[in-house]
Amino acid sequence: MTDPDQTDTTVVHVEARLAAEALIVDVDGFEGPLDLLLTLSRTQKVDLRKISVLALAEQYLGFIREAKELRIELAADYLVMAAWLAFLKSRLLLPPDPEDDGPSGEELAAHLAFQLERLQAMREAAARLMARDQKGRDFFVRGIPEDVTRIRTVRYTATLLDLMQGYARIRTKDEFRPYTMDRRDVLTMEEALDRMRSLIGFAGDWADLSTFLPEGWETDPVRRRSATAATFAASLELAKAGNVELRQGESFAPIQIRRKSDD
Amino acid sequence: MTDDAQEPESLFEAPPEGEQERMVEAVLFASAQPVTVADLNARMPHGADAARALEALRKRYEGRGVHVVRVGDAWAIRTAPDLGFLMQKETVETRKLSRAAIETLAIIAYHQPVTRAEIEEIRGVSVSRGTIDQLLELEWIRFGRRRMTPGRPITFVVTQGFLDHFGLESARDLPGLKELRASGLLDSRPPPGSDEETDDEDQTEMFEDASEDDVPNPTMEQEE
Amino acid sequence: MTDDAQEPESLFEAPPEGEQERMVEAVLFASAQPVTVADLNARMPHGADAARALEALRKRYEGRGVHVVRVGDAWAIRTAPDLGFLMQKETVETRKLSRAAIETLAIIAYHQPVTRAEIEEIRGVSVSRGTIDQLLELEWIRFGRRRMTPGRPITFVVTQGFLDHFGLESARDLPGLKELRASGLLDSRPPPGSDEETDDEDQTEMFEDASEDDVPNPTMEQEE
Repeated sequence: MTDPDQTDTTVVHVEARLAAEALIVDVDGFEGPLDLLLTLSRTQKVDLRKISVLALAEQYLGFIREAKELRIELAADYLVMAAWLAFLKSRLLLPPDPEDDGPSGEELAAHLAFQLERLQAMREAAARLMARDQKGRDFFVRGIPEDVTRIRTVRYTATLLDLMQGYARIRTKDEFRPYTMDRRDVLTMEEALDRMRSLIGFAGDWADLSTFLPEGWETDPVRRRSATAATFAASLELAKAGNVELRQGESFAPIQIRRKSDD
Repeated sequence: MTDDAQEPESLFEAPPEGEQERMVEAVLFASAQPVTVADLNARMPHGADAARALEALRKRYEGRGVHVVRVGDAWAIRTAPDLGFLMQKETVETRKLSRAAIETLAIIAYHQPVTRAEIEEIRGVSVSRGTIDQLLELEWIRFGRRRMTPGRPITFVVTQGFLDHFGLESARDLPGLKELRASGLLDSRPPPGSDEETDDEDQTEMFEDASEDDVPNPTMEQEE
Repeated sequence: MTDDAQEPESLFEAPPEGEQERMVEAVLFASAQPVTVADLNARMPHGADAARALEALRKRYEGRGVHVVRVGDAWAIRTAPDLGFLMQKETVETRKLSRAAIETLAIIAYHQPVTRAEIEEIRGVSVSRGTIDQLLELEWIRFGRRRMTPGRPITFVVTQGFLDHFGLESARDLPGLKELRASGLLDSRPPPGSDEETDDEDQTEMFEDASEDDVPNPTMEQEE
């Protein structure tokens, strides 16, 4: 874009200075360099399509210069844009370098103009959007919505796997019980022996082995089983030692026990 | 409505009747509460007659999908009662059974017929009424015979519905502990000597039964 | 709708058209949210044609205090905008959107599906997380598909809630859309020269930023 408005440059420059002075106070009010460029471009008072990018670059660079003179801290992106516009300016002013295969100054300028035009268009679109009738402000929804009652049926389900894992959980819980706890229902032979030794003195006559079971162990089947075995083993031990005699009338008949007579 | 002929054309001229009806319609529609006639008049432009507009609106909605109805001394738009069925939506939600329910069900399946006290003994915790009720409601368990022991407690057994749901021919198809172990469902090794030890004669019986059927269980394979 | 003439009078006979219109009327009145045609058909008796009933209903409410409006693929009843002045009581004070949020919303609406980097490219500044969050929270925008470009950035699109709020039938009805399109301002036009040079460094960075954001967010994946 070799500038056709070259003659206006000085005028533009003055306007840009004025604009820059007005704008400088509020540099933070801009949403970045593109926003600033768009605002500056308005001083050209032309359709954005016909904007002089060269003039705009001048305006922007002027603005940055002013800001620096006033020692205003500029964000890095403003300075990056300034550097880029200075580059663009040189591209636009110098004859194209045949060695350089990068984009031409005109192409870069056209793209910047497009960006500005697009940003402007989006701002106008946003304004038009917000000017539309809005829900809750201009038109309204049902004030007493009759909510759809959901008749919710909950269907419970479980798989065979759940079932088996559940069962496994219960069973393994037992298996993991500390060993000492298992002994609650176990009568050891030592315990039975101690008990037999203290009781045998009174058993002068034949008595059923079952009567020697500790109290409370004869009703519960598990305890009865354990106590019977232990008492039987203890009585065998005592018989071996020659303290008692054992007899059984026939197979599966009750085993009987009595103290061996001293004679 | 006072119609002051003397009054010159002014800002206070009442809107045409059709317009008043539109206004009442919009206000009734958008209000979160039923609206009284007084309130309508207060909201509408000066000179409007809400009562009359309301009457016209009410007529207009006769036989429609929604009606203008009186609620106390206020008015509202409501769905026609005969269309209430459209306001219901049936949804079926599938939820997993709770752990307590699964365990209880498993015990019933493996030990049936089993009393509540026995279930509690096996689980080591008490079984809530709700858990049993839920399983009964699902029709996965039912009451069995009373046990011929003191107190004559009722027993529970699994139902045909249970077998159908779990794809079992009979409760005997349930894999035993050995199989559970073999299939990796039980990764614990039992302490030596405690193998399949049970607390109860019924259980032992039931349990041995189950593990005797140790033909590979196809259902179980599928489930994995 | 298939109308099987052979089929004898059955339970599935569609209700008369007037009745269908009443049904649609009742359902639309009952709901504060737009209702899709599919949802209407699902709720109405078998054989009903909600789309046709809707068209009749829409005509019936032309010029009334409430209107039948289309919102994307759904329908709703809304008060006529010219009667908004009656509704001060119902007005909800909406949070005032920032200029950045309004512009971002417009860019998403007109350029959708659009990535965050593209929004930033158009606005010339980076878009703060809060701006996007605010629009997401209002349910005016949602995540669209990922763009099939390096970094697979997520895109944003506007929602049905957006259409509903601004009284738009579809995103095609955005004001001035045709003109903008005709003038090429909605084209994605990459900066001249290839992407690796000059001012593109910023962009590349933005892209990387955006894709970093994307990775840990599982919601985005679900949205696809």
